[in-house]
Amino acid sequence: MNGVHDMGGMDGMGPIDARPEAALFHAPWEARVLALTLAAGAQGRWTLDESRFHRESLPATDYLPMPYYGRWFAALTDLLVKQGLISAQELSSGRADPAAPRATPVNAKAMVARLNLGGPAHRPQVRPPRFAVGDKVRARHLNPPGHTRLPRYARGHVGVIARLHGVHVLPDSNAHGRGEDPQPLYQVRFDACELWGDRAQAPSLVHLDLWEPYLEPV
Amino acid sequence: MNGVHDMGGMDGMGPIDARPEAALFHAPWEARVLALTLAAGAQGRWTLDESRFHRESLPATDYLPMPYYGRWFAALTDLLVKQGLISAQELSSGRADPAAPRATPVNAKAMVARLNLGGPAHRPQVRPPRFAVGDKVRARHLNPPGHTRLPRYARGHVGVIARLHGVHVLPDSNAHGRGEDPQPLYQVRFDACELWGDRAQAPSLVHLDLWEPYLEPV
Amino acid sequence: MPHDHDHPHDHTHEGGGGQTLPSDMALRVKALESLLVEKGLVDPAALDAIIETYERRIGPRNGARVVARAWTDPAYLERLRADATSAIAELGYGGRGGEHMVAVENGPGVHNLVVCTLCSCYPWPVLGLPPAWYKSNAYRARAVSDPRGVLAEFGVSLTATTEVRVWDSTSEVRYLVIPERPAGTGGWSEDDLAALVSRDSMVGTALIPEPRSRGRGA
Amino acid sequence: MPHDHDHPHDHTHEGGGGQTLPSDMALRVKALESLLVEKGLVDPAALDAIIETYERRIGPRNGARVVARAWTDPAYLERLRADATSAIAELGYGGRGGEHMVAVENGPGVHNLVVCTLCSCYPWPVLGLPPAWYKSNAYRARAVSDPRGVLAEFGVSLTATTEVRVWDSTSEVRYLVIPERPAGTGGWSEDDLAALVSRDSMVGTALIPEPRSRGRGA
Repeated sequence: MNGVHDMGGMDGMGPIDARPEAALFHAPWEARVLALTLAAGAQGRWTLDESRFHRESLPATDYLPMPYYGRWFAALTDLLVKQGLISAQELSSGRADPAAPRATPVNAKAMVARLNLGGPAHRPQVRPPRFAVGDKVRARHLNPPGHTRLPRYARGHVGVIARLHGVHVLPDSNAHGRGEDPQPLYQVRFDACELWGDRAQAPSLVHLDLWEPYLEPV
Repeated sequence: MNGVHDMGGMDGMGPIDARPEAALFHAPWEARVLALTLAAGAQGRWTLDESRFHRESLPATDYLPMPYYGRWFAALTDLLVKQGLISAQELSSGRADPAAPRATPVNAKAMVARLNLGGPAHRPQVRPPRFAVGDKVRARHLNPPGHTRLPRYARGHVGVIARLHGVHVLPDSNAHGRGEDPQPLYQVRFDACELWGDRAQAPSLVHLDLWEPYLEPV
Repeated sequence: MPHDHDHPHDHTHEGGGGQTLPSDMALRVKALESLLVEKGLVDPAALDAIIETYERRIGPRNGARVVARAWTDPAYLERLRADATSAIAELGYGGRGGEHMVAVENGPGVHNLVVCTLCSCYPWPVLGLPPAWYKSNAYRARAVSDPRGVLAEFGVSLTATTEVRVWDSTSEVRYLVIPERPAGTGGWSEDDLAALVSRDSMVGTALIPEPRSRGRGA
Repeated sequence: MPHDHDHPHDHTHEGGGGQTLPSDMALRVKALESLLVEKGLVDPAALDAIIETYERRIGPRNGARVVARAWTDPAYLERLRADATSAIAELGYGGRGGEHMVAVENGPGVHNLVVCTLCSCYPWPVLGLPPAWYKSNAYRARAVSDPRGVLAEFGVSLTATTEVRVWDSTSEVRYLVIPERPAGTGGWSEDDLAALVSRDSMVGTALIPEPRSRGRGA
């Protein structure tokens, strides 16, 4: 989707507050939102791609000013309701429906083990990749209404394959329950002048990791 | 500039409220902002292009949720201060500095005459236009940090010259006090499939008016 | 989009900006008006005259007269096609926001829709000030990429083969849609026809329904 | 940008959403946590364990150890270049957000900068959770188009001939910057070197200053 979350190259976002922060979280609720998101995610009812899609699907006027963990919280409640883990009624009342079944939570030890293990996104190669290191490619002018990891600022531009990362789960499919559809993932190097024209700061390169369906030969 | 004002093709902007409105203005202050903008503009201290640039330069988090005439008001105060017509001190106190010179306002009759007259943007042709009706052109991948009227959604795409509008003031120059730099202005027709790919709703065409420096031959 | 309910968010970006309620806007605008009047930059009578102009004198009745004339006078239609600015001026309409007019005609299998994705350009002399929906983020975002979806929200459904022509008002050229003359209006006077022509039909977000048969004067 | 002061605006889009203050967020999050615990979806001890993990166990000290090892052990550096995920796992780091690691090396005339324009992807196992600036709209927007401007806001100025290599984290691959080993550290222990390596230097928004000479143990 062409959302405001796709911020690369946007103007009007203001200066960066580069001052060192005092703490990892600005308020205790932020830490709880992080933990709730990871712990509820451990129920396995949605993928990381789906979770990202729900964050970026927040209304643009809400998304932009929202604090980071505010976006997480909003997307988490959406996912919980959408997946039927809680009902809208339970969300508004704050009380569990006595008639609803109880789930089994992931305990602390298992949760930490999951964090330590992670969830790799690479998959076995089933066919040879279409492009090789050094090939020139153009990022396609895609405009999918759903989730994608091809930023707008790269679309239509020509870069060079710098590295093959192997075969990875395709977010565009996985975010929408259409399966993992693993695809070769490439590191693509773009010259800043190609991306930004007169505004580019040479010498400067921008690298993106792009899946094969995002690319066409030049 | 790549601002949130450049909304064509953006997702996440919500549904359209297509209900008929009761009134032209939602509150009396909106009408006053319209009038103040036109009346202060009649002092001739900024161009329409400069005014538009100031509106789109509002911080993105402010711009998006702001009501329409709120944007006008914010840009107007910026322009008044920037051009030295009022001081920041006067703005915050609400009182004119007694030592500052007084201007001469445009009166009601002259103001209405100006509205009736308008301010045409066409200029004499000094050289033949580069493109002719029927030519294929590509909208350039420009990313100027300043004002432009080439939307992001058209950049890099191929269209056809549908009409020559004559020679018009170039906003990219005029918005920044760099003169009018008149350039041929073309109506360019794009197929929706070219702009939006799989998402396009054929049969559908999108037309934009684009100045010659925005275009390159295909 | 997975979203349609409200989300909590924290407008910390407002910083010390304080109140932003509509009542506060009224006070801020009043304060600026007082200041600009005191400094001789605007004449209160000119402000009133501007508002009077767009509340009473200039509005969609002007455009409706253009449409009705085009429907009834083939020579006028030809002049409108050749040079809409001059043809519209014949009826006494022109000036700010209408210096460069182009008329686009609906017909069998062709529907036109006007938008300004970058701000809210609109043909003031023939339609007056734009309605709220025309200025909304949602309309600006979606009219170019999802015109049929937008039209559906206005209750307009087109046949699948109808070509939708979208006009993005990126220059000072303004577009006026000439809707199709409804059946059953043969022999109607220009005044009666003009009364049928709605504002939205001249932007492209409405069709003109066939009038219910009713007793009419000769 | 002509803007740096506050602007009035009207968050009417909040509709009936009510309060959005941080104190309200705390209550909303607490309510959701209670509900999820009651429904058996999350275990409170697991929430505490997650927070404990990222507040105490996983943070930039991990990455600093990787950097110090790379500086002192050429064979390790080779393994890091060939397969950063495995080389980092040798030191015991890995898991969520670090399943696919790539190390990018600063050197004479080369500076690397990492960003995630689409959300806030960050190499958790080696750097912990991202700082607020990394997640900010401004950093995400500008790091790809204005890296030198961004670096300047962090107090980093590069020579004009230094090539800036920006890495946009669009996939599950995460990038770790290996900063240049400062002069004057010959013979330092891995522990002492690791203590020099700041979090920001491993994202690319800081350089490691040459240590002031000081008495050191053999």
